Amino acid sequence: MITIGHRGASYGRFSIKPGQSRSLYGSRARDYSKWALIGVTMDLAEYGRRARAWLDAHPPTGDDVAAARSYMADLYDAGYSGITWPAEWGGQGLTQAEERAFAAVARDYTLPIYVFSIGLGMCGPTLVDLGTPEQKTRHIRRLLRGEDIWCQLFSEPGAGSDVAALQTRAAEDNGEWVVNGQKVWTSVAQHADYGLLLTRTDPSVPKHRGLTMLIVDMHAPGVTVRPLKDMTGRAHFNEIFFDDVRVPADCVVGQVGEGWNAAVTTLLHERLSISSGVGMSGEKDNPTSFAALSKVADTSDPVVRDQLVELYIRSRALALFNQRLAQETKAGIFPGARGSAAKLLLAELTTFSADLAVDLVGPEALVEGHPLANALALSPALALGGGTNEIMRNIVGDRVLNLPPEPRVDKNVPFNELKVNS
Amino acid sequence: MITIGHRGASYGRFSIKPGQSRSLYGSRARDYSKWALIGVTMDLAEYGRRARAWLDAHPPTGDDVAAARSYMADLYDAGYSGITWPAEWGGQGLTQAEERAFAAVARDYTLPIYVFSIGLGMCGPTLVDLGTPEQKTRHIRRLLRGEDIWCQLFSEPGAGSDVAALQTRAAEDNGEWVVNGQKVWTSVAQHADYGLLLTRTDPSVPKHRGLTMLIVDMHAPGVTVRPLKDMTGRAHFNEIFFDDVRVPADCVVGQVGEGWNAAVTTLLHERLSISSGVGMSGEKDNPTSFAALSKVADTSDPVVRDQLVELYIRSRALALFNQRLAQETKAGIFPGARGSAAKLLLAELTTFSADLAVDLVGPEALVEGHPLANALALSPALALGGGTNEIMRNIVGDRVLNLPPEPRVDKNVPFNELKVNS
Amino acid sequence: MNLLLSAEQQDLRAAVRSFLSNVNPRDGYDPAVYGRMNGELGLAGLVIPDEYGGAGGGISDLSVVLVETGAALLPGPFLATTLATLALLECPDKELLSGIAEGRINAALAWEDRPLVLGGMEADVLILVTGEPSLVAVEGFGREPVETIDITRGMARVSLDGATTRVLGRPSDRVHDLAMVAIAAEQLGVLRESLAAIVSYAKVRVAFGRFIGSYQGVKHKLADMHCALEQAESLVRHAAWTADAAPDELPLAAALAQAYVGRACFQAAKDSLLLHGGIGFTWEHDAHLYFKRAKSDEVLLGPPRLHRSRLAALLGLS
Amino acid sequence: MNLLLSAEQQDLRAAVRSFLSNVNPRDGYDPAVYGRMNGELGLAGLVIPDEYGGAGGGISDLSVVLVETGAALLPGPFLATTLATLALLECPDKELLSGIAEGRINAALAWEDRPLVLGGMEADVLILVTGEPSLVAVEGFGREPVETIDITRGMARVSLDGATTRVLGRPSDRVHDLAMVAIAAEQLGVLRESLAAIVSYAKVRVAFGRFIGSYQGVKHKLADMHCALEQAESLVRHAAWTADAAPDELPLAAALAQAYVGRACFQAAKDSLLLHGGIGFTWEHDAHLYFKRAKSDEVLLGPPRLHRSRLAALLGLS
Repeated sequence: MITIGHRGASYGRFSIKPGQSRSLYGSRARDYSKWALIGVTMDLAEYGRRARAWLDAHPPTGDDVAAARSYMADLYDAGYSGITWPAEWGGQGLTQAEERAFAAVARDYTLPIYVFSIGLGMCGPTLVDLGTPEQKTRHIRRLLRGEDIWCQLFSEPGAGSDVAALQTRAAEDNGEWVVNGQKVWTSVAQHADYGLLLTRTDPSVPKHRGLTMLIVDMHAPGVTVRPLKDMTGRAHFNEIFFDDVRVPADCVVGQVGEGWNAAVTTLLHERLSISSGVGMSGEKDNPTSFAALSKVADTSDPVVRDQLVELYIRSRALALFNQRLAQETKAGIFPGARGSAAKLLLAELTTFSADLAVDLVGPEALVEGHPLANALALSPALALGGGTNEIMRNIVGDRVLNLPPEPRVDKNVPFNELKVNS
Repeated sequence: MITIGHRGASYGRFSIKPGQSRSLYGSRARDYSKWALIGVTMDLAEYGRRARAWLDAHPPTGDDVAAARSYMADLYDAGYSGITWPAEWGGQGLTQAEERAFAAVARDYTLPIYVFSIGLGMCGPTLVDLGTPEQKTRHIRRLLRGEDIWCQLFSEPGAGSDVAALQTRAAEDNGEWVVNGQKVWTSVAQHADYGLLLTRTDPSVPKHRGLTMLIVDMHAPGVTVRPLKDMTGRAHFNEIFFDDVRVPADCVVGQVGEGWNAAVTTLLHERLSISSGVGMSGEKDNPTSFAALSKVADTSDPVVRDQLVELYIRSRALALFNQRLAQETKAGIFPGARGSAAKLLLAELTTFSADLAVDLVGPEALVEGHPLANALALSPALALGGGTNEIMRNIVGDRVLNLPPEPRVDKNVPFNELKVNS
Repeated sequence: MNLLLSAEQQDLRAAVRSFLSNVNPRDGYDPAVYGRMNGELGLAGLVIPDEYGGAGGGISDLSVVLVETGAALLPGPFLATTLATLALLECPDKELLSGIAEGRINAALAWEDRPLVLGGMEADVLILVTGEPSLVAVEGFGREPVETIDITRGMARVSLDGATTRVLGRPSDRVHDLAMVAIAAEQLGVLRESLAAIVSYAKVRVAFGRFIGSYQGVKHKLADMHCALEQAESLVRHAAWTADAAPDELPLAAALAQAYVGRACFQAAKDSLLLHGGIGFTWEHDAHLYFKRAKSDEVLLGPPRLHRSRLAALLGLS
Repeated sequence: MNLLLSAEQQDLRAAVRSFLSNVNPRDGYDPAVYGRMNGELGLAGLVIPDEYGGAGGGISDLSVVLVETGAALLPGPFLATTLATLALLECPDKELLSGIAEGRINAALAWEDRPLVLGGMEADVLILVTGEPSLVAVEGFGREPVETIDITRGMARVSLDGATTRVLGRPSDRVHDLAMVAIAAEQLGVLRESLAAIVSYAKVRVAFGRFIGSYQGVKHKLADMHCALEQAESLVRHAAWTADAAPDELPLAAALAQAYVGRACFQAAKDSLLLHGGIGFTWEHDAHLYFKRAKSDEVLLGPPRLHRSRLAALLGLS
């Protein structure tokens, strides 16, 4: 896990709280069944020492995108980007062991590689899983070297929780796809070179069956990126408008009409990428943490102490749950949908602690510039992004507890006969 | 409102907490549109004074059923039973004003009339609404005089929240109905002379359409009443078994096949009867009340004080809500489904306060015989009876907030093709 | 006890609601709007006695208005001037009260130990509660604007250096109690509108082919919010009634209202925002304005635990 | 830190679970069952060192067992003897420990100022924590049975008049900490089974033509219960691990586990009962047994606020 150097970091389809960490290499780091355990034996302690030496010797030179690209290229050239990714496409082809050794060291540093997080965590892994050899050759190495920045284009104003209700159309024309529509909640789109775009290519079949995933060149004519101001007063995300954007036929990821399966792959990587970071680190910069609030609250009041204890209990309960998931993962037990429980708990802890923090500090906490003012305004983000709390509860109920499904009214109805948002 | 003299009082389809009060005359007391405001003018203060004098002069003579019958007869003969019920069938035909004047006085007494509460609160009002003239003549006066005890027979083991899924069959045979099946959660059935019984007379139509309500003689051959031991270790309710019980044709309430409408009428009276009593009185005997717990808890601990304050806040918030509903009702504003909000809040307050009470008092509270041990074991009752908390939330959502309905899978399917509990 | 609105109060509510229907919370303080509000509707003078040019209304009347200004997130110093007015009623000052009633004077209520003052930038005069306790009218005070998360109305950091002060009298605790009732009334409005907004949205927003309000995950939360609203409304009516008709009961009723309604209001605003999904997180949507007003109001007189410990004291727990 | 079960612990769990699958919580204390449990499975001696005839297991092993005995609502004095054993480990007594390991002796842990003793009727010996602090073995004490809402196991009101006492040593706080961990492990089992019961029921019970588990009103509550279970399980594993491997961290971990798991367990048992509907309120159904065990366990060492204030102290808040 590496803490990304970006205040109020956001990624994926939505934002996360500051101090949140995530795996630099997305879910690859935990995918034992595919690339790992190749049998490389080496001195891990030595590997970690060398990584530390390298990181010490290469402090970030700036926090703009150009500096990030340059840093990422150096990181790649030093062998620390894509550690477990297949060597065939530009990864290092090493094992979990090295990945973990590097992560353990890197936790002490703040790497300026935020803009690459969507590519590394979601888009890259999806291409590795589903891309054509040409697509992998074209993109993976450049992605790992920071030459290309990627974003993910799924959510729409009318399709949030219900991603498959999306309305962005891609129509065939002369062997190309012509895309029209709007996406939203897109992180790093303003810097992105490529996007993984989910489109509707057949509205006459039920909604999950008429989708196709495309690789879109974000510099193509007709692509407009507009920052989306959120309730913090800042723009952590973008809206993207597609106006007759032409996409070559060889940019389809997976099969035409199989976009939903491709999206599920991407979202699985997103969720792993989130849950792997949940509660694991970054607490030291969090103004709503128990440690931070214990310093500023009036602990002479026993009721305040009790409130702080509640925060401590919830924080530790979640942190230990995450550690257990991490230990299970290391031991080869895949967390699956249980990661959604961790994400739900973190979302609730985040709103709870921001609320409590303001109560403890009082009106001064709400003055612009106070860390808690920002923390409060950002606190709903995790409960909305990457699946709302309600969606998480559905996932836990359906996939962990195997409860009977909700009756679905939208399963077998052609999309163009379905009730959707306008 | 009159507090009924029965510890751990229970009624209707389910139980309520001790100290709960209810209207002696069910929802009639609030039904302005029909019988009230007939224009009788009299000195209400004098009416109240006379009632007090009568109540002072007639202390209960025992707490068995015979004494209750005798007391009820006296109450009726004195003119204090069925105050607003139509004179035509044996009521007093007076107005809300007298009813309220009597209720205000009667609140200071504990009347031993618990066994009549289902008849007075639910069965009687249903008969007045839907019964034939013969049925009213036969039953209403006897009911008001305490000559007959009534119970209500709707719920079944496989049909709780979903009453209309009931499976008790009534089949026509030689101009009579032959009833087979089982009912449950029936208060006072062990003393009852009559029951309002909901049966399925046509399983080939959707479930709400094949029901019929019958008046059943509880002394008829084939009726077996068995006490149902609940989690308090006592039997507040009964199970009733019907084994080829024959019911004459003139005992149908309303129309054959229209039993659901009749049941809705009854349940409406039940709900009004409950919500009218909610939080209004009886707190003095409640061991989980703020007043009671303030005396026994260690209030030197500020955290305990804060917990007691939470209890106080919730109790007062609900009590004031109930008072507002009562004032609105007096002013002619019918509470409707908002009463379900009050019932839900009381159910939650009841479980909350019993839980808190035990925490405040400690292990001694759980010793058999301690008032809190009983209060804790009884605390779930209100969240289950008269509609679970989930049903209450549906009602508030659907009927107060007018939210869109859940899709119904059971609306148009013939009952005998429907998924039901076995 | 009376927990119902009179016919006059219902008319008042309708008039205020209609007036406020054109107010946008993002427009900031608009003296022209306040001019009409205090002129046509006479809201600034609502609780000011006739002799000072007011309407001589009660706290129950005022709370009807504050519920509506809260629901509309009326920007500007209305609440601030109202709180100052309520303090002035304790130590009446003809000049100030008539000025407020006429809409000429904006005022703000301040406590000696709290430098952040709601409405401090717009205030012509500060009504200061000192530790003595004294109520002091302060003019010519220093101030600088303080931006908070609540963009609909500002605060100021004030300094009394070089200010002109005039002692108005010795106020009772009623100043604080009435402030609690007034803020609870505003919070009730914020709660009501937060619920109304998400109820409306739940009836039109579709997910998975159904209106989201048909899902129990949403419906049951909204039902709980409705329960909170019913209780909050009852508590505010009760507290206002005690202020008018049973002053001995006011301290308990005011602390009770503030303790319950403040929490319930923020919870409702938060849940409303969350149930809106992503759109609720955008700047353009109003959900965050309610969320931020709710939190600002909740801590305005101090955090909830203070109201709760006051309740404990009033209830004789110790 | 290790939060996972070893292969041996998984085998132990399977063995205990299998053994307990035939135990009915309503059957009361059955010495024959205990004989087999302590014989075949050696549970009474699990954490007793080899030298006293035990298996020399750790608290992590014990907690695996207690989760299962909790889930099965094992009747009788198993927890009581376990708590006494944990205390004896602090001031070892060969005779008592070997007797317990062999299954010959039932013991119960008592505190000087608490006359209600879990397992007091079945206990051959009381292990008493006095204020000195001393750990004292007490025999020949007076006792009378106390029925509580938890019918699956009894308490006694004990009196020390005329009892034989023998001071075993000076115990540390670890006695209390280990008791907290042991009870938290049992609570975890009660929580797990409460959830499992309602999950099963929600898959077969029909209302309005659908399985009730398909309603979000039910599903989301069960999801929240699952979240609580995951956290509770992590906290219990962690506390047990500290007892075995990081004793300095035990006090905090134990108070943390008890504070969280006790609450979560009762909430789960209550929600499980409520979501069963009417059937959950009947005597015949087991839901109330879990509900009552959960509440009994929660206050056994004192109400939750005590664990929380202990946490506050351990965290240096003041």
